[in-house]
Amino acid sequence: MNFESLQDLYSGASGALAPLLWLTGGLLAVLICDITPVLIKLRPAVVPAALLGAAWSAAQLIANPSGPVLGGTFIGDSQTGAFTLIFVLATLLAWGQARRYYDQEKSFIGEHDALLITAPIGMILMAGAQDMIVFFIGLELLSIPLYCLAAFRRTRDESVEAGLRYFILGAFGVALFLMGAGLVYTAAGTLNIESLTHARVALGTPLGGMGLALIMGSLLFKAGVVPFHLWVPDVYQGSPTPVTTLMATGTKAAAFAFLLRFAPVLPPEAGYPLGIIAVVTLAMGNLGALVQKDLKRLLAWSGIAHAGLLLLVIAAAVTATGTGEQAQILNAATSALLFYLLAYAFAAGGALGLVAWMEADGEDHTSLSRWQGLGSVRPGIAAGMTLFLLSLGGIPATGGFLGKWLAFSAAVRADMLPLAVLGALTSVVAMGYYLRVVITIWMKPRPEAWATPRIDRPLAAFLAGFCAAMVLALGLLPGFVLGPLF
Amino acid sequence: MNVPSEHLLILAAILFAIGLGGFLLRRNVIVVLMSIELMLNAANLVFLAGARQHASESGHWLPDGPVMVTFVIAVAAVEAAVGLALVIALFRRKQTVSLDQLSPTSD
Amino acid sequence: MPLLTLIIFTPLLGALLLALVPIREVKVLRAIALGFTLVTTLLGFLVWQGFDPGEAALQLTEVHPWFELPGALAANYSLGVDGISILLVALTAFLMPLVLISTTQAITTRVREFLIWMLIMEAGMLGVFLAADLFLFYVFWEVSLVPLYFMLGIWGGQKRLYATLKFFLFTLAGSLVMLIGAIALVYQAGTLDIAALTQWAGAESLSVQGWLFAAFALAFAIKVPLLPFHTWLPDAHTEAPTAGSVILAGVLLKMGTYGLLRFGIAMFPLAALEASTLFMILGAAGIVYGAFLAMAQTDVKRLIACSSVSHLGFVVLGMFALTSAGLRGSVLQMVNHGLSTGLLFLLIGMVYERRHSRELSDYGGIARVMPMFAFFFVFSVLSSVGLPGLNGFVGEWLILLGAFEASPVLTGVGVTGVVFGAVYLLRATRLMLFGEITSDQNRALTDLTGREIGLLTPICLLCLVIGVMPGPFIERTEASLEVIEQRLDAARDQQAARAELERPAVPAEESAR
Amino acid sequence: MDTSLVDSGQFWPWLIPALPLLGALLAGGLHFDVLRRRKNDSDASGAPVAAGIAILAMAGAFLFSLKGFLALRAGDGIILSTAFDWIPTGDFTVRWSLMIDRLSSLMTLVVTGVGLLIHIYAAGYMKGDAGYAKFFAYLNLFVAMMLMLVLSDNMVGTFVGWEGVGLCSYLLIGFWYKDGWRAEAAQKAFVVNRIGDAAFLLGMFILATTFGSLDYSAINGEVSLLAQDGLPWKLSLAALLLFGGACGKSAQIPLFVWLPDAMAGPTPVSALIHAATMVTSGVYLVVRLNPLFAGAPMVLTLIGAVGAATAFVAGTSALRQRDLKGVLAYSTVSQLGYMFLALGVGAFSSAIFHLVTHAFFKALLFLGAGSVIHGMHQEQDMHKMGGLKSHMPKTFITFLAGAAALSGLPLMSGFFSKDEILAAAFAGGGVSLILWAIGLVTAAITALYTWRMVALVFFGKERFDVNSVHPHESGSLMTTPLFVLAILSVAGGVLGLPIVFHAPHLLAEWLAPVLEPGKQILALANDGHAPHLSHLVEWILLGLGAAIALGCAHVAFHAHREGTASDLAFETKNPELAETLSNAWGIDRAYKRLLVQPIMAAAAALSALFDLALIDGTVNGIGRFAERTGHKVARQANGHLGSYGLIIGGAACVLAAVWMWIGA
Repeated sequence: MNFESLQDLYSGASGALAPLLWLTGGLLAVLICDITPVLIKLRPAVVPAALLGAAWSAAQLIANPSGPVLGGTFIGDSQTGAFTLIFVLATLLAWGQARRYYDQEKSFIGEHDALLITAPIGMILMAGAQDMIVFFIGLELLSIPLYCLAAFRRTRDESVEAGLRYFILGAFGVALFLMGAGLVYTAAGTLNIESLTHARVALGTPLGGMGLALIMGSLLFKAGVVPFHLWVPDVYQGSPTPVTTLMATGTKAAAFAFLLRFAPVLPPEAGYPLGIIAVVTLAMGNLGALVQKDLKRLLAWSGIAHAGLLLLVIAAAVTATGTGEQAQILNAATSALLFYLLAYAFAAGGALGLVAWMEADGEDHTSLSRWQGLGSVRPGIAAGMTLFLLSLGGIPATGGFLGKWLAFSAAVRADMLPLAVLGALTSVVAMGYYLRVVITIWMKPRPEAWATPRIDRPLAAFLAGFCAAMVLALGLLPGFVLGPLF
Repeated sequence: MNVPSEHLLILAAILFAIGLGGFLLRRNVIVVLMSIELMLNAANLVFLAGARQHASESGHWLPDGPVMVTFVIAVAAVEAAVGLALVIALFRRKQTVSLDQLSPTSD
Repeated sequence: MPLLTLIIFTPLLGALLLALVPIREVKVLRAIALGFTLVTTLLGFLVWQGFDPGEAALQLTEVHPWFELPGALAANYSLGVDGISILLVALTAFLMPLVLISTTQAITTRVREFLIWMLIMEAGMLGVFLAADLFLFYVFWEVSLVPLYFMLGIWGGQKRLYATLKFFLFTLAGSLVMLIGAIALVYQAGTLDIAALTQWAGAESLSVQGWLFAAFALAFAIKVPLLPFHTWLPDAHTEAPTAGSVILAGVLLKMGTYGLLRFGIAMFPLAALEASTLFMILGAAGIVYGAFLAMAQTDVKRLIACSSVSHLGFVVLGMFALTSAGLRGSVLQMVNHGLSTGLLFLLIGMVYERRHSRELSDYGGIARVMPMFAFFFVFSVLSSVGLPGLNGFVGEWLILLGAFEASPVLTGVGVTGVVFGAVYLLRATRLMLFGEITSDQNRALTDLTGREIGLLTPICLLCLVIGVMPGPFIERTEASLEVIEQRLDAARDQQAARAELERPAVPAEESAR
Repeated sequence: MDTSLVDSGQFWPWLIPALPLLGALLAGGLHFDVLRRRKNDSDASGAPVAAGIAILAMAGAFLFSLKGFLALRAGDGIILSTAFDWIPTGDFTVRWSLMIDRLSSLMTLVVTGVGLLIHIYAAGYMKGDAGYAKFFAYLNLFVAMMLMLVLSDNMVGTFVGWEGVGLCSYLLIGFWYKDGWRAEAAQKAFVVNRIGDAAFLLGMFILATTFGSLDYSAINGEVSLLAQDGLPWKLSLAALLLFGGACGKSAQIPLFVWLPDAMAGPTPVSALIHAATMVTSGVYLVVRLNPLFAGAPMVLTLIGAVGAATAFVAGTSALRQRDLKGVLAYSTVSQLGYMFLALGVGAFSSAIFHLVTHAFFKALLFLGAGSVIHGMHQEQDMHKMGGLKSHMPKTFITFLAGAAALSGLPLMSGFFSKDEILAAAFAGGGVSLILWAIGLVTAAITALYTWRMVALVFFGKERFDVNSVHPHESGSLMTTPLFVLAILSVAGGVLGLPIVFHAPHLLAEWLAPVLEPGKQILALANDGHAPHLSHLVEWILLGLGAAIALGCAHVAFHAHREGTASDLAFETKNPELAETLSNAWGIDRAYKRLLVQPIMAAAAALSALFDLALIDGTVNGIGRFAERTGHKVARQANGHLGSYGLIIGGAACVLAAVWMWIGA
């Protein structure tokens, strides 16, 4: 036991590790409240309180970044802080959506919340990891609760199967990662990312190269990038919608957060191939989404496409490794990723939130055809959905556009023009299906026989309104986000 | 007896390949879980082989590999638990543990 | 007074108000919307008055820091109007209330939504013309797509869903290529200010200008639309509700030609010189092609849509002649086309409301029962075919004169458009208005109402004024266009110098042999 | 020539076109007022007021034209009146500016004078028509545009009138638009004219880019300077293109096909637009730009050839028309051909002379024909007339005067003007001699068809149902103009008596300052001296002309005075020839088959095959392709973990391989 790291732990409580501590505390509190009849009434307040606390301390972290802690295995810089905010947001949205979502599993909501609040702990560890071990722990802390959450509606086939699929493929991905990490370790003799950055020669050996490839494979799997994307539609569709929200917004963010940390380890030559993968992902994700009839599955495929664009940013960062512009482009990539993920979290989270909200009126509301003509009876929800979809499609005046701008500018600045153009053109396909949803909602008549959906969910309404406001704010007045971050 | 590190790596590769083969080819969830365990352990072997090799090359002990192995073992246990729970849930719904019996998803 | 901000935000404010007021009375809603557009018109008039024709740079500018993009790029909320945009701003402000009035009979379902979209649309279009910051421009550029998308999709005709999707995606494809071009441009130049970008780009070499020009020009060419990117237009026009068609023809398409001028020619003069022949060919081909398409149509709305392709071919032909007359003519013709084609769409809309058919064969002889309609229709047709004394002639004449300086042969091709234009429009006129009335439905048609006459008359008067006294209009564009001409001249010198450099190389090579 | 014109600072010249324009607006307003009242079943008698307004406007315009004429006679050189700038092109500015010089003054007198008479006539002719006020609005608008055409001091202004008269022609041909064929004729007239207009535009652009101005004074001045060393080819091209424009408006081969159809309009329209004024604007244009054309001898030769060919073809067609107005229409085309023949041999003043006399007698003939048709209840077939001289004596007498002038009977106005043209052609020598020969033959033909017409209409037996048709003489509103025009037709010749009469050629002297530059340029080409005929030759030519006219008139009159027998005999003997002739040698039909139909078919094919199938098909194909690919892509995510694992494992291997390849 090293005395220094204990001190770190102590001082980190008000610094780098504070968000983690808030969440861990929240986890404990949930568990305690759940089994203590006196405190059970407090349970609903615990998760948001812990999340807000974490958010607050993350904001502190952005303002006053701290250096590496825990013996250099974790870094609580502003990047970690910013990603933490996204994770907290994702969890908060998922938590909010989960209220009154489960009918048969109502009695297990305590377990649900405990699992839910564990996930961001893992995410934060991934985002701040400076060491493969920490990343691995984070990954598992994120994945295992999600396996359970995906299968949370255990009386439903699709939920259980989603959990199982996610679990089996996830475990497989972990195995790939570990094998890769082992090979890298064997080649370079370290698992520390900072040290790996300088071990270019060792990583250039076949052993190191294969190791890197396996690690990248598993990371891309987690991010849902082609050709590791096939689990995404199944799992997103089958999981309970709040869990889908968490996966779409949180898991993806965490995977890319670590990819960003990991990018300098990769050789610059890997940048262009990664870019090609990114564009293929963009294309396939969008094409896959084009033919979907289920909203959640559609959003899943579109999520794959978004992962493609984010990978393009990573590729840009990789290309710049070792060049004179590295710092600039890395900076551009970081800001692009953060902003994009933030905007995506609000838009996708908002859209899935509306789906979850509508599911209260009937579970078949995940099917697109059930939304037909909704604009005429529930214009608010319809307008919200439209706004979220436009943001996902990257139409200006929404956060999605600025995200797109930043992402492509990272690619353009890394001299990946052809890829940027191709990638941009895939957005046409994307708008094709987003607009199809809009058409269904606004431009097709609502069958007379259909009753007006019940929408008595103040929390869902609040969250949707919040997301919509933020999507617009990010699009129109992005200064409040861009300013503190960069 | 001094086993060369390469041998350990080759052994790990064989184990990993067996695990991979089982994962890809077998349809029984239990067997698939076992295959994954095998792959994890192959990875563990690589970590330890790496640690040993570096210790002998540089003369001092690098804790990263063994520490990682410790975590992997712990995590593998958790995964097994969660995995089996999911298998039970599946079995309750479908009276089968065959992956082929999962419902097709694409339309 | 921040005039330009007011003119953009007045309609937006109106839209917001309409979205929020708990009033359900359609008449009141319409009145609110009309009120806001009228205020906008008034503001437009103030802009027109406050505009100094002698000043070439942006005027009435407003600059406020907006936010900073990573890479130390300051995106500003900055607006300004110059000779390139003043006419289009005025046109937009002028047309909108009239278009709104035209919808009182046509749009009866989901009126509130419709009005909101109309107002957002107005703000978007004005924003496109007034933005002095590239980021802001792009935002408005794409935002203005959305309202039309809804107007088409909700209040459109039979094939509206197909048409609206096609319109949106086709345009978007071009815009996205422009987006990448814009990103590359701003990060190289290190600014988002359009004037500064223009300065920067003008000094760059042809290879740099070339592909940036291509990226921008593609987006605008689709919007114009230039041959062969035109197929979204007939569908969109045909399916759109009247108001949508009018706005589409009147203003939205001009965003393309406006962009070509401001971002194509003004920003990349070297590249524009290189591309001028190509664009003139496309323009001339578009004139003939659009005319031929129009001749083959049986749906009158589609016919006029095809005629737009032809007319905008004129604009491009004149613009890329890169001569003073051509530039003046093309800027003026943007307005002219907006007015005359807008008129035609309004009229078709009016008769459609009565008869519910767009097929030419369903009409015939209605001049007898609708003499007022016939008068306005013939007037609009004449304005559209460029009868001297009306607006279309001045623009077309300047365009052809300017184009003639650059390429007599292509002008010869373009001039055939004058003939073909008469062919298809007069054919439509004859089939609709003249001959015996054969069906009872047509016999029962009622002539234009006072409201309709009232909304057509201002446009017709403006057509006449521009036709007889285009001075005040051209005058306002001159200073800005002269700057562009100077830049083009400088680029021509550069081109000549380069040719000079290359020339001695050839004999030297030969002597070496 | 003084090219630096100074604005007179006077505004009244603008009143000449403005008064009819105002009249048009007022009459148009009245028309809508009448329509409104009629709908409300209230008093709709406002219409005659419109005629009054229109006639007053015409009278005013005529008076101001006279004022201009008198001012010029009093010694003013040129009266220039600029209103305001019109189009600033960046290089030069086109202004709204009028110029009264000797040529335009003469033209305004003809236009307003003949126009006034026709207005008066029309007030009677159109009585009872539903569109009475509208008719006068159009008619006044036409006159305004025609005046703009002749008065403008620059080509763009002329073009305003040029297209403006085309528009009015369109509106008036299609005046009774209820009949589809009339509307079609109107459309045809407009479109064919537009073909010429397109050429006009291009010619104008050449001049504008060459001289940097479109003012006539500037162009003519510069051309005169340039002509010393021969004009550059592009100016010849400009002349050719402008002649193309003239062909459209003045109905010359190849663009004459619209004029016979234009007879669909009310007869006063035919008289005013399609005989006296609009169709002569091509001649006016050439004369206006006489230095340019004089400097382009090739073009001039072409003009002469086209004129001669047109004169001949149209003349022969007129021979076989049964429609009274058809005869006059083809006759007009033929006579216009004469004018172009004159231009072609450089006899600019002769062309104008014939223009003026033709305006008189052809207007007269049309109005007379209108009177006949009016009296015959809209019957136009000459085979169904006959013996009308007793029913309509006034019309008959005046018509006779017109016919005499048209056929060139001695001492009639047409005699002198036609003879002058033929003499000029003869004097030109060389190629011109061929033109002269054709002209002479055409003169014979003219006499033939004219007197065939007179005989068929007014002589012989009545070939209509006397019980149902009661021909009657028209009212004095209509006959008075006939008499005025008849006097002019008979006596118009005094304007230009031949040299051998030893009387001053008034017209030539009047126009001399305008025509001088062209004359000089022509003289330059002929080594400094103009072609000249001896008095003896002139006398012989005059005699020849007189003899041919009289002889042919006699033959034709006697062949047809007994009825339709000789017509029918010809038709049965030469059915194909008769058919060809009556259809203007089948040119119109050939256009339809070779141009119109192919273009329409091409348009349809382009729209269906190229645009919809290829271009749009590509666009939609991309969409469909995306959707098909989408299905394929989406189908991979089928839920089979085995295949997922395989893909993931395989991809990882590929990734590793690529990676190592990069590393290497």
